Amino acid sequence: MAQLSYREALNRALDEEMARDESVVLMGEEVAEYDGAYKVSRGLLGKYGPERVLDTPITELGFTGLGVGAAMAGLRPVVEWMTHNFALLAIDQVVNEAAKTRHMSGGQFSAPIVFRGPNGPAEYLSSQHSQALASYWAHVPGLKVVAPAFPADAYGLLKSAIRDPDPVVILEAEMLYGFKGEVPDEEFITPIGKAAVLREGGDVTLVSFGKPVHMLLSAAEELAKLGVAAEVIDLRSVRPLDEATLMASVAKTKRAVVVDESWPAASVGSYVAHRIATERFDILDAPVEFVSSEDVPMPYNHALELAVQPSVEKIVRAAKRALYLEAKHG
Amino acid sequence: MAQLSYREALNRALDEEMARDESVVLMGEEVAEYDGAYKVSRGLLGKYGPERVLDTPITELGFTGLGVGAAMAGLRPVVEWMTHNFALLAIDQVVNEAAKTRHMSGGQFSAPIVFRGPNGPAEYLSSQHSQALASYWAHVPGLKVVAPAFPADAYGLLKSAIRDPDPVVILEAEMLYGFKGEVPDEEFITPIGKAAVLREGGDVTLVSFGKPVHMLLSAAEELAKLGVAAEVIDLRSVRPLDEATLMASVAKTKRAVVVDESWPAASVGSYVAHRIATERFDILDAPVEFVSSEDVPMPYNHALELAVQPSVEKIVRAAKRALYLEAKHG
Amino acid sequence: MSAKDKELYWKLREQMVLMRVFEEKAGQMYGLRKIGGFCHLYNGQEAVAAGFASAMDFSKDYVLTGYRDHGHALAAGMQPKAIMAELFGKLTGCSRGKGGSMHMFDAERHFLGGNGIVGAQIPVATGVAFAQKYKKTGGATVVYFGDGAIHQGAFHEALNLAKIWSLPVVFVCENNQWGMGTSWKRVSAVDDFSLMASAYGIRGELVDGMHVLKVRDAAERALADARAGKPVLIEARTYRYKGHSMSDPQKYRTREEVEEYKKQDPILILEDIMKAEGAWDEAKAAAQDAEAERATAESVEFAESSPEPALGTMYEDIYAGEPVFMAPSGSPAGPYEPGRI
Amino acid sequence: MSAKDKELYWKLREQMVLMRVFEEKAGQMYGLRKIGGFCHLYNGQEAVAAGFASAMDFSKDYVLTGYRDHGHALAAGMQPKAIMAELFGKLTGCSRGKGGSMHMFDAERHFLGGNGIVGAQIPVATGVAFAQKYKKTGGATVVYFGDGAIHQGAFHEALNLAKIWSLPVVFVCENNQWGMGTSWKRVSAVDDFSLMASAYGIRGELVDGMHVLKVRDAAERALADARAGKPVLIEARTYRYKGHSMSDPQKYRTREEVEEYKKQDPILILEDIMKAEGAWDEAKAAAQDAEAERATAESVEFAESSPEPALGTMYEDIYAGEPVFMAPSGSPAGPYEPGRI
Ligand SMILES: Cc1ncc(C[n+]2csc(CCOP(=O)(O)OP(=O)(O)O)c2C)c(N)n1
Ligand SMILES: Cc1ncc(C[n+]2csc(CCOP(=O)(O)OP(=O)(O)O)c2C)c(N)n1
Ligand SMILES: [Mg+2]
Ligand SMILES: [Mg+2]
Repeated sequence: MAQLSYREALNRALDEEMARDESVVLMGEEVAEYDGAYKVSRGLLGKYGPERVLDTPITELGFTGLGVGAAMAGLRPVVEWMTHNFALLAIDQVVNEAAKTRHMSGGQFSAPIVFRGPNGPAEYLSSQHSQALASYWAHVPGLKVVAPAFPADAYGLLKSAIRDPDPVVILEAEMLYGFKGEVPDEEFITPIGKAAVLREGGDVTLVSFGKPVHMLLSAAEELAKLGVAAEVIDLRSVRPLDEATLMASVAKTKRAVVVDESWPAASVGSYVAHRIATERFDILDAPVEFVSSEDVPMPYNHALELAVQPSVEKIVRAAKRALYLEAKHG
Repeated sequence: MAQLSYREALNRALDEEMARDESVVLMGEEVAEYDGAYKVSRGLLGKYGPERVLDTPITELGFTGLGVGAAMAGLRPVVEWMTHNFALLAIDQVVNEAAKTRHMSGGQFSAPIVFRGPNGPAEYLSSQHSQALASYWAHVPGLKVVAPAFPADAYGLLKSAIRDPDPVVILEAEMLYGFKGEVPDEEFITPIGKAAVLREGGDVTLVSFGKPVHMLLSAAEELAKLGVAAEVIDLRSVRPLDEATLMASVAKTKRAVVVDESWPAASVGSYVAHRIATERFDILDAPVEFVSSEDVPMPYNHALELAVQPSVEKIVRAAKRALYLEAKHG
Repeated sequence: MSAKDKELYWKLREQMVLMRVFEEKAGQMYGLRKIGGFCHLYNGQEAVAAGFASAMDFSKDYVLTGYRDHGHALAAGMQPKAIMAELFGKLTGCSRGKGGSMHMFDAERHFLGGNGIVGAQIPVATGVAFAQKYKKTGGATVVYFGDGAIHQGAFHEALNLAKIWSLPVVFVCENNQWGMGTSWKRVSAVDDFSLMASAYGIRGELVDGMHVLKVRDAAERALADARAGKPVLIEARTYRYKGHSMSDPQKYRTREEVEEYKKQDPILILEDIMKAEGAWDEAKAAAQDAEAERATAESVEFAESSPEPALGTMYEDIYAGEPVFMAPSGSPAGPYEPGRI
Repeated sequence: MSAKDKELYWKLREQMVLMRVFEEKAGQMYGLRKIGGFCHLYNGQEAVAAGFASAMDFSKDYVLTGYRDHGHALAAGMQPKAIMAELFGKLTGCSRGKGGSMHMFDAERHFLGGNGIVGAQIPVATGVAFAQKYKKTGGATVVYFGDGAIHQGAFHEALNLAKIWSLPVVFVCENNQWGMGTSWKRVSAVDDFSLMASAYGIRGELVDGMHVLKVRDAAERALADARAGKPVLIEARTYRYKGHSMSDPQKYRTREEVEEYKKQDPILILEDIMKAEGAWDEAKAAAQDAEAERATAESVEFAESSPEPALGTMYEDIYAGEPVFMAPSGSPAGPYEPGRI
């Protein structure tokens, strides 16, 4: 089993899928000659040529829409957004075209396309470049939305996404591109819509998706030192949501901490917290704790930007509140 | 006290504010010579002239951004989006510019601008024209977001919004433009961030914003026939949220039904339901019920589009579930 | 004149008459509340759709347009029945009652909609052309949009992309001189849109959109260029007779202005040419008119007698395979089951 | 030559030298990790900012640009201290440590940023010009953007708006020939952006962006036009010496290409002119250089010794008056209080 970085895992998935299926093309800003702003597409131009790996002008709306049309006409485009922040310029083409093509045409057309790129804060980038926009995609029927936290899932979910007959949005994390993990050598796909239980425990369920999943694991370690057995769930897919796995866990632990690095209101995290509170009302021993980023635009100053985001410390404290080991806002 | 339609109330607010403050300008598609696609700006061109009431080309991104710049340079622009659906093309200028101007400039600049237009489903418009997009604005710090359900609030909130030093998004409802209600003759403003208790009752709290508020009132009538006293809360403002009023009500009723005409995931409604479940965990007698639109793009067929949305019947059934008068999915 | 030309004339007339008759009927049905919402009629602009369609090869070419799509759908060869049933919101409609007036689609006829977002179809069409080039189909894509839509950023981004990637696409601005209640002159920096082509290094051409033969000529030239990897921008100067949609009182223009344009009606212009060139046949014309009336009446009957979609169909045509909806729902169509994914 | 011309030359040189020295220092500080994130240096392009600024009247004119904004901020007369402190993320920075490299602002100097979204400043600037016209200030707005940004829809929409409403705005495309690692030629349909002006019925002009006097002349003409309600599009052909940002290995171009352009360095070109015209003074030049070094060193000292913002400042500069945040928070800065609105 190879140790691959998240970046390499995505690259391997792209490479394999492009080799497997001629209809897969990759387009976006800097994906070809520059190997991608974050080097996810390294080497693909050389391998598949400029017809299949295309540098676009800076026209998020235009090339996203172009991808949708190409998908309707039979290709399997992978559109890279340099970051999800810039995809706000393209959101109309995702929400009003890609997500609705099948519906508006009464099932005659579809848009099997993948939109991907880094989402969420990196470092020292201030407010326009540090937004976690999962909720904008999770809100919308017609889309599927995944957020891998590990190289193996990055690989398996990207392959699934490319083969999926519907539009799929992938939330990657810049801070994870260099993160290494085991990826089986043999080919596999990770099904969209299945959560992963990363650690079992009976005392409290910690749940998140994407980058903060790593904080959950550290928090679980911290909690173990206190004698608390945390179950850690990586949603992997935020649309659809694997409620079966989630609810089974909370049925056991009776306590949950939901973590989402986005702003709190109208977020995926608050939705998940709501769902748990509703479905597990009868057995919850404490309110579902929700740790989000602060409700503020991201500051540039590094100490501030770290304080704005979820942290292992905040998660541990939330878990302790759920276990009544700490006062409400202690 | 005059009976004004919601449309007339908005028009009166615009008229008064333009008369009061020379820096208020109105721009958008068809707002001038056509009197507005929904006639909200009727007569204003004649009264204030083409320098202050401007028909824009169909360039949502462009004229929204232009409004932001004009606000930064000292004007008080009111930007009308013909509908919020089309504002998806402009969302970058709202989220990345208007909402962050004060922050990114360390408080030196601000964008006192109002973005307004109809939001949510009207009738027979299919999926691109029938979206309730409150969550896209409610998610974002730096914005304020209001959703009047009555002519008096439409008037009072629009006046507040125009005078507000920060960017405000107004969610109007096409189906309410003709709705008539009392609006005091003397000038007043409705503060942003204050909910209204429309009906008092001790058995269950019904809460929503915008158009579905009217369904809450009908549902409360239905429930009264069953001997159930429902308290009806009109949030009016979804950002900020008047948690004080909301939590006080649920402290009393111990039961809540949240209604939101948007899709369920990552919605304002699910956030409100989550907040109630968290803050009133100790005293809730039943899970917070959440009635949203179906998680589907809106179909054109009228029977289908009605079935997709919240209804009085669905709200009554949800309230009955909260009161254990009906089985879980009866 | 050749028999082939004659045949072409009659074919063009047949299409334009069908569009005209169909739209009149759609307007009536709207009045009877059989059709709801926004309904944008194509009357006056028929020469554009007919002229282009006659130059296209629908076995490999594609067409996309905006919400004013009935005429283009008919020109692509779609069945009046499927269009009218869609307008009625019936299950037998081309989009199963999901789309309505603004969202006609037909996979077989290579008709990719029908789009309600002004200008959104322009990048999408450019992507269709991308796929055509990629797959070396030899086909081209024709995309229509209005004088209002041309100001959208989507136009600018798409034309640049089409040029740098040499895509087989023809951009057709149907300048009917009004974007809702706004005269194109009030919101446009230039008074000839075909001049904008120079900003993208492509060929631009202004064509009389009321003259179907001129449109056809321009379409043939443009399609030939497009197939050779040279995108083209056409402005077809035309006029819309009806209100923007059915709910438009049209206070922004005079009756005289409309009447003036009706004197240059595209069907009349073609008939005059046919008469001048000796291709006219009164009986044949009457038969064509009757056939258009018949097909349209049949479409109404079909729509009328077609079934309403069951409520459960609201969950269909969203995802392929097993649906994957987010809770809660609890609709009349059946409650959401947690874990149903 | 006149004393006034001489003074101008020295003023232009002073500004360009300060930009150059400041950027070199910013690059060093980045290397020392005093500055983080994206840091886009302006080296090579100084003539554009200096030439335009010299023609502007900052008592009434405004300027907006993208993320490559240090040079423009200095040209607008912003204090090196405030800029460097912002780069260090300090409370004394012009944006209180909230904005960093991409978001310099100065209300007094009419410098409206600093924008991280490629092209977004173009409509915003058009709105500033709208306010200027509305308030009859007599001022104009200059907005800079790159060869990459020109393809954004925002450009297209804004230029049309500026023309139809006769706004006092000068659109300056700083064509430094690279958009990150992409040569402008690969993604542009035209090879002279000033030609795009014709799509908006406005005047376009291509100017040598390495020649500060030519830039100044073009700026004076453009500003005069703009003040008369005629927006103008300028392409300033220039070159960036450094990587796109500090993290760019620049594999997409050769060292020779960069060296070639450095031979036409804007500061050298101006100095040659000064020498040819007898306006040169070695000692004065040395004094200018020394002053630039001193001001830059001072800015570093200032930034270094300035306080970090307290964590609680994260809640400041978001709303006027009482903050209105959404729960939950529970941050180190103090927990969220439900009802705190
Ligand atoms: C993005 C967007 N903005 C606004 C609208 C509302 N709208 C529908 S049609 C229309 C006018 C379009 O005019 P034009 O492009 O000339 O097309 P025509 O109706 O004349 O065929 C407008 C503003 C919309 N549907 N989409
Ligand atoms: C909307 C958007 N898309 C992409 C980016 C990422 N990005 C930052 S700078 C840049 C290149 C811009 O090139 P150009 O406009 O030529 O300006 P230059 O950097 O040369 O000054 C890109 C793609 C962004 N910041 N915003
Ligand atoms: Mg038109
Ligand atoms: Mg550049």
